[in-house]
Amino acid sequence: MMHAVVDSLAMIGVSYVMGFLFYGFYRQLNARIQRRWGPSIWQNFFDNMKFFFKSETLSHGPMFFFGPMIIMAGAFTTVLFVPFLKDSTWLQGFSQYGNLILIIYLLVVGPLGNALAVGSSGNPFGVMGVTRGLTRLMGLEVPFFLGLALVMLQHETSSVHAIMAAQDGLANWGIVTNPVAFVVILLPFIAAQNASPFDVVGAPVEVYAGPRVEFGGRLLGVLMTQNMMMSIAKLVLVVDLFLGGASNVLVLIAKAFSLFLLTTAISMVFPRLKTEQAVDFFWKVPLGIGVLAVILTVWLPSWSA
Amino acid sequence: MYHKTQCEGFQCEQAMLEVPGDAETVREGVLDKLIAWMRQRSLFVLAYGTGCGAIEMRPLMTSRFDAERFGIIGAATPRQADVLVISGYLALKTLRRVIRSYEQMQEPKYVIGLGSCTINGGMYWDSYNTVKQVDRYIPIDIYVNGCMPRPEALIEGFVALQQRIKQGGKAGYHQYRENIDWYKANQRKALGEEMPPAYTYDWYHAGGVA
Amino acid sequence: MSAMLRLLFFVVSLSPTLLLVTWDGSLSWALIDGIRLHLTLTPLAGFFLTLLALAAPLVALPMLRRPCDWPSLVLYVLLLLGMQLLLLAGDFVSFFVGWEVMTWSSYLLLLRSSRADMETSQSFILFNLASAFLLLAGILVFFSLTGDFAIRSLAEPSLPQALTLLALFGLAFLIKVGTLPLHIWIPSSYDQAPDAFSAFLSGSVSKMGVYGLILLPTLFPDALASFAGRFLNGPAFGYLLAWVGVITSVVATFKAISQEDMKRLLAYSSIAQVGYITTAVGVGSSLAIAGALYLALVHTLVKVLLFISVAGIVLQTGQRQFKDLGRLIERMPISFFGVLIGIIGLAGMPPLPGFAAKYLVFVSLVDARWLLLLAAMILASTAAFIYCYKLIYAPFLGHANSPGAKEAREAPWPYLVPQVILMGLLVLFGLFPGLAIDVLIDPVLVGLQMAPIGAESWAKLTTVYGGYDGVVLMLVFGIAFVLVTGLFLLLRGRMRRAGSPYDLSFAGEVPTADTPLHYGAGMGRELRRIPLVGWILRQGTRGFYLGLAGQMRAAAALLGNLYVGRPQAWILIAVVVLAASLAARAMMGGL
Amino acid sequence: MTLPLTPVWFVALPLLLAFASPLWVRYRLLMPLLVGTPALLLLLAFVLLPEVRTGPLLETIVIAPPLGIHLQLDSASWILVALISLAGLLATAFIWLSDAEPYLRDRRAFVFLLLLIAGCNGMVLTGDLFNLYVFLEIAGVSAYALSALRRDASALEAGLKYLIIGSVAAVFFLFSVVLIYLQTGQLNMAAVAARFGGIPAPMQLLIGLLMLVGLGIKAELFPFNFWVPDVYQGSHPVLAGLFSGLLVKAFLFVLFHLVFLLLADPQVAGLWLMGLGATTMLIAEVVALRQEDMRRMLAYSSLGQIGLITLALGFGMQATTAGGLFHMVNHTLVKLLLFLTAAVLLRSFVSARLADLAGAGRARPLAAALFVLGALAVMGLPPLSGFASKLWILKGFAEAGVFWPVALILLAALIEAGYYFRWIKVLYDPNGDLKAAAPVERMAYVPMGVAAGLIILLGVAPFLVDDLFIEGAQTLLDRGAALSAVLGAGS
Repeated sequence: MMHAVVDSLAMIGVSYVMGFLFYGFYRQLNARIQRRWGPSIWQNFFDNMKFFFKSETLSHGPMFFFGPMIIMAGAFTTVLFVPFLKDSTWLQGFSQYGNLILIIYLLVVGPLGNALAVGSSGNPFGVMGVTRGLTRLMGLEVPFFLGLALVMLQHETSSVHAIMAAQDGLANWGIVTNPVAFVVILLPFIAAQNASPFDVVGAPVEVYAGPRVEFGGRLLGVLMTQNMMMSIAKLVLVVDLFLGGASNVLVLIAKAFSLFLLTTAISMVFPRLKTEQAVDFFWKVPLGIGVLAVILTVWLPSWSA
Repeated sequence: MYHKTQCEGFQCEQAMLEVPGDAETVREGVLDKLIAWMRQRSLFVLAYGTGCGAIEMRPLMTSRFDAERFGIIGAATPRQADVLVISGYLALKTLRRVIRSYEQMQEPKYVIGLGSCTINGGMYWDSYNTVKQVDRYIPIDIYVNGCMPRPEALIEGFVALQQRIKQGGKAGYHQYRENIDWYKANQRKALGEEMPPAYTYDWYHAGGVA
Repeated sequence: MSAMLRLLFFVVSLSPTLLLVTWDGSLSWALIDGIRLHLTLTPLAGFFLTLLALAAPLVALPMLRRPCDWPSLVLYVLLLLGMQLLLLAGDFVSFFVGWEVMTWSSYLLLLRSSRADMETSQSFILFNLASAFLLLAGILVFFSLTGDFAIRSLAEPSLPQALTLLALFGLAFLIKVGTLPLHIWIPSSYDQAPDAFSAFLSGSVSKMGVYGLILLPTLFPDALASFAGRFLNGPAFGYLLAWVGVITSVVATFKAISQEDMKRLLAYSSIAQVGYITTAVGVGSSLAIAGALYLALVHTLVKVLLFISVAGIVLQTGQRQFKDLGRLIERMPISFFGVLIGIIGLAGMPPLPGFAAKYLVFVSLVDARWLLLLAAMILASTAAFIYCYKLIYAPFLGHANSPGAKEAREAPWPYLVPQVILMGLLVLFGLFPGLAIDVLIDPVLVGLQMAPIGAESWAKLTTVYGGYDGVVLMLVFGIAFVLVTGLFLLLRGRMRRAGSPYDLSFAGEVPTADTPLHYGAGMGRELRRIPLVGWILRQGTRGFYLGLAGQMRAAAALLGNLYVGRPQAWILIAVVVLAASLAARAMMGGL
Repeated sequence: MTLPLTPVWFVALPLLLAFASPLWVRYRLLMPLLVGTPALLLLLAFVLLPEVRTGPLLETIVIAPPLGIHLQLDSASWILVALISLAGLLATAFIWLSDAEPYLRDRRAFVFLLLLIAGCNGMVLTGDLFNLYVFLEIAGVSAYALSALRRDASALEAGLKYLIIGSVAAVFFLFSVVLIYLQTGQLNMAAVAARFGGIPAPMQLLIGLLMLVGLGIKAELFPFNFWVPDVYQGSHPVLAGLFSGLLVKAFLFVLFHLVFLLLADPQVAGLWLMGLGATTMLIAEVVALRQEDMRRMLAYSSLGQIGLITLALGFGMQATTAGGLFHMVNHTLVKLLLFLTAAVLLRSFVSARLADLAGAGRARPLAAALFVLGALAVMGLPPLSGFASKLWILKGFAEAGVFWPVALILLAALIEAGYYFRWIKVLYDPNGDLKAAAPVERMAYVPMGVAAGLIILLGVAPFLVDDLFIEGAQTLLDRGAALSAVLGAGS
């Protein structure tokens, strides 16, 4: 019991710290690419704390207040159901009670809860943003889930633990044994992180910050926090599935960071897509690769056998 | 660097309304200092292009002057913003929007008046349609004068604002809250029929506890 | 008198429950010429009887509200009796009798609505009767093979026989569940049926088609696999069915998103959900059948809940279009929670049992290695989030858009009680995903001679592909929620309630009641710009069926010209026919 | 003194009562006797039932050999006789109880109705071809007169048309009887049947075709049934119900009685008749889709059902034949119910057109409900009697492994649903705002209720009567037994 509590707090702490540091790094890197100095690596932490200590917060009613609470609880739950380490009793959370499909769905629970809050604020721009988000989700989930299904099929389980355990040694990493699946999920993964070029959902100049338009003060702080934690959960999940997991925190950070670097490098150089362009893209390119992958790795072997 | 130390001209009218800053001692614990430090490190600016000064905001935010290294970045909606930059002259039409945006920002919030127009109407001093003294309508924390001031001056203004935040004490939004009747009377005089509906500000009287 | 009749009606609506509790052994009733109706209760039928027992009294409650429509009540009782007969059927004749009684009584119930128009009612009854007659044809073919009407597996049908049977039965059941080209009767009839009865149509009546679909493979256990072979790790024939189901779900989901009427949206969503069930039946493995049954359970609970909530909204506001509603959350909070729980179940979100059902189906698809189907199904179930959001946003959130919505009050208790019960059931099954497996589904699987799923505890859903623990999930989420809220409230600072619903961040403007702020009607419209979705939304089968009806009428006109009103023509024809027959005979050399 | 209970009464009683009608007018007994006669006949039929089930009752009244009146009451004709009496009872009861139009309640109507019943009974019972012709004419003439009773343009037109086509049919039939007599020298059916095989094949064909055309016109088979809608529409709905429920059934029975009796191998003729039946059924159902007048619609529906019965009887298997006979009974009940409903609606709303009946279900809920019941039964939806008989027929086809009739019957039922449910929808149209023009006697619903009750009873518990139909079918199909019964007794 005590172990579970401490472990959970540790996971939440780790994901939060990793979250703001990674995002701080992202802003730094972005600045350097644009030939400026950029903010300090702690900037996200400052922003977040500033919002948490705003002295005034506007609410549009109970549902508006509970939305961010739901999304935050969803982020905690997601983090706690993703195993951070393998072969360790620490940073496991409640992951043995869950599985890959559950995690994929948990990733969506919070945002949908928040969508209710956005709706109850009555701001049409917020709802417009939510619709765009859901549309993008519809686009990205298909190839994303197809890639994960390829992994599930490869290991014949939906348990993240089992998939991690099967990848001992560099040669058995998912990215080596099942590279197509990694390619299939990579771009949808970037979209799932709400990163450029798929970040039209909250685009400030297009939909007036989208879903967050009415959130300010401490509620916005909550939203920022959960965003950082959720990103880390997704990163760790992909690390678990394709990069063989990690046996200690340092390795975890290293692997997650390298993956983050890869996605950042991609998202830095592409301009923003419109929602329908993004969806169409997902259904053509990553899904096309996915279909090819299914034909190559599932159909052909069964026919030749 | 110009700091407002004593009132001149019309500003004296406001100074008479002000309670001396140290009459009410603000509780300053370690946490408050820490919070104040975080606040000044992270200023979200409502990029509201009211006048020609808005053109100076772009170089400020982009690579040449890179305001982000001070933690200053743009915010899309007033709900998320900490600083409202009134970038130049205000017409009566825009004044209403500025007031509305200012009231929608969540405390602590600050206003920077950019350019001479915000101080005394600047080159529009005799226009029938331009607001001459912006701080009759909303409280201005920092003026950056010039026509137009260069981004360096603007950065200086921001840094000055950061320093004031770090020091703590009363800011413009306290003043607005305390003298709301005076501000509203001025606004009503200027806007007349166009005054925003009462629900947008009557919570200032009610103490604003939800 | 009236009160007694109401009570009697309610007791009759409990009859599936009573039947479930008291039924033992079997019953038989002679019909004609040696045809006997045998009534027994198989585990599979027992499962669907449980669903009926859940839905029947809950739908009966709102129907009892004064002033109640007595013919509707009588028809509802008939419908219930028909469905019970259908489920108890041990032979095809009683199955058919139950099926038909269900069909016509539900049609007559549909007519009780003041909104039912000719096209809807005709399409409803014609499609359902076509289904019934196909079923009857199948039954007769089956009879000619076995020599009696008992429902049992066929020993060794030849390929054409099996194909004929499969086509007849399959079409009959697919019309009933409403898979793709055969779905046209569903949306308008669910929309136009009396509001409470729509819940029953979607929640229970459509399940009878599912019952048939699951029953169908048991008729020829080996034949299916043997003649079509296997595709990857599942039956090849099922692959076809599964695609039919998935395409149905995808198309119906997009159609649902584009609807502007609450009940039509729910109708399309119903088609989509049943499409998932069809897919699962197509996979046919033990996991998949468990998933199909689970989906059927969840769909019954959710659709009854949602339709009753919507019926309450329509009752209180008089509006059913998304554009006319809004901000009912403050006026109808219990209905809001009803719809909220309903859409969480509908979307298959984790804490509620919808997820458990979808999990089983997904895993069974992975197990069968049918990944493309899985991808298409994911498309449908994520696109479903959009209409789920539309369903809760447009009536309950945003801004009230009509006088009815501005002045509505909470729905009366006959609408609320079923909602509360159903919410409770959904949460219960969500907490204990193994409960439904252990109590409801495993007996059916054993009855179908399949491997049971098994549940180590009621809180856990376990499959060979891993599982999850509903109680832990709910606890973690709940504790996190309480913790987050508590911590948040501990932070310093004021919470301020917006002074008005129009106190919005609106580009410095102050919106008024005239400003078009409600996004309910247009939501999802922009999806048309996605090429695939736009293409799907432009297609429709209505034109085809209208054309068919038009051709039929043209043929009727043409043939009607034969029936002229001139006696000389009649005599002429008689003589000519006589002469022609004789001449023909003479030409053939007979004379 | 006890009156001998013999089949003669089925013909004699209505004839006697009809001719003594002035007496009844004087004593105001017209209506009670009109209803009482079929009731008595029905009672008589049930009294005779146990005897009939042991063997056929034969009754010969010799006039001058070979002329004579042969009456034969066997299990098959018993069904028809009982049906005719029942249908007569229901229709006349409706006329009495509903306080129907005066022209249906006066002496002429009384005479013609009883003559119609006598003629039909005679046709069904007779074992003699010439008597058959006579009864056919009696029934026919009374039917023409009945349809023209109303004395307005449409009724007179209907009567005239009926008269013309009916006479032509009678001529065709008479030709065939004459030819048979010339060829065999016999008019007794059994005797003719024994020698029919000896007639040269072309002559057989000619006789068969003449008979087919003659009886086909009367029995409303496809290329000969164009007169039906006009006559049914022009006549009072009760009379149309009687024609459809009673007269046509008698003709149809005669047709098949002759086919099964005369032909040693009814296969060929059976196939022809099945073809005719199927065509009749499909064409009538399709045409009915566009009918805007309830009486016309019911007429086409009636044709469709006749086609179905022909299809079933023509197959000549025991199960289909029994089912066909059962369907005759059901169809009579149902059509009578529907036509009586039409009568009620016509009376209430003056018009029987689709457009004028929108929303009639609220003004006349009971009538509309009975219409729905009848419509469901006629489409063969369980648990009503139409289902039991249709299932029986279909089962017979399935047992024999012949599936094209099954497909056609189901297709026809679907088309039938297309128009019946259109009518039902219109009757319950929520937007129609109808006010009843004339009141309807409550008692008028009694005969309709009885018919509806029978429909439900026969649908839920058809096993009560299925023995009768099996025996009837056996009698109808067993040519050898029929011949030996008559000839053996006669020789």
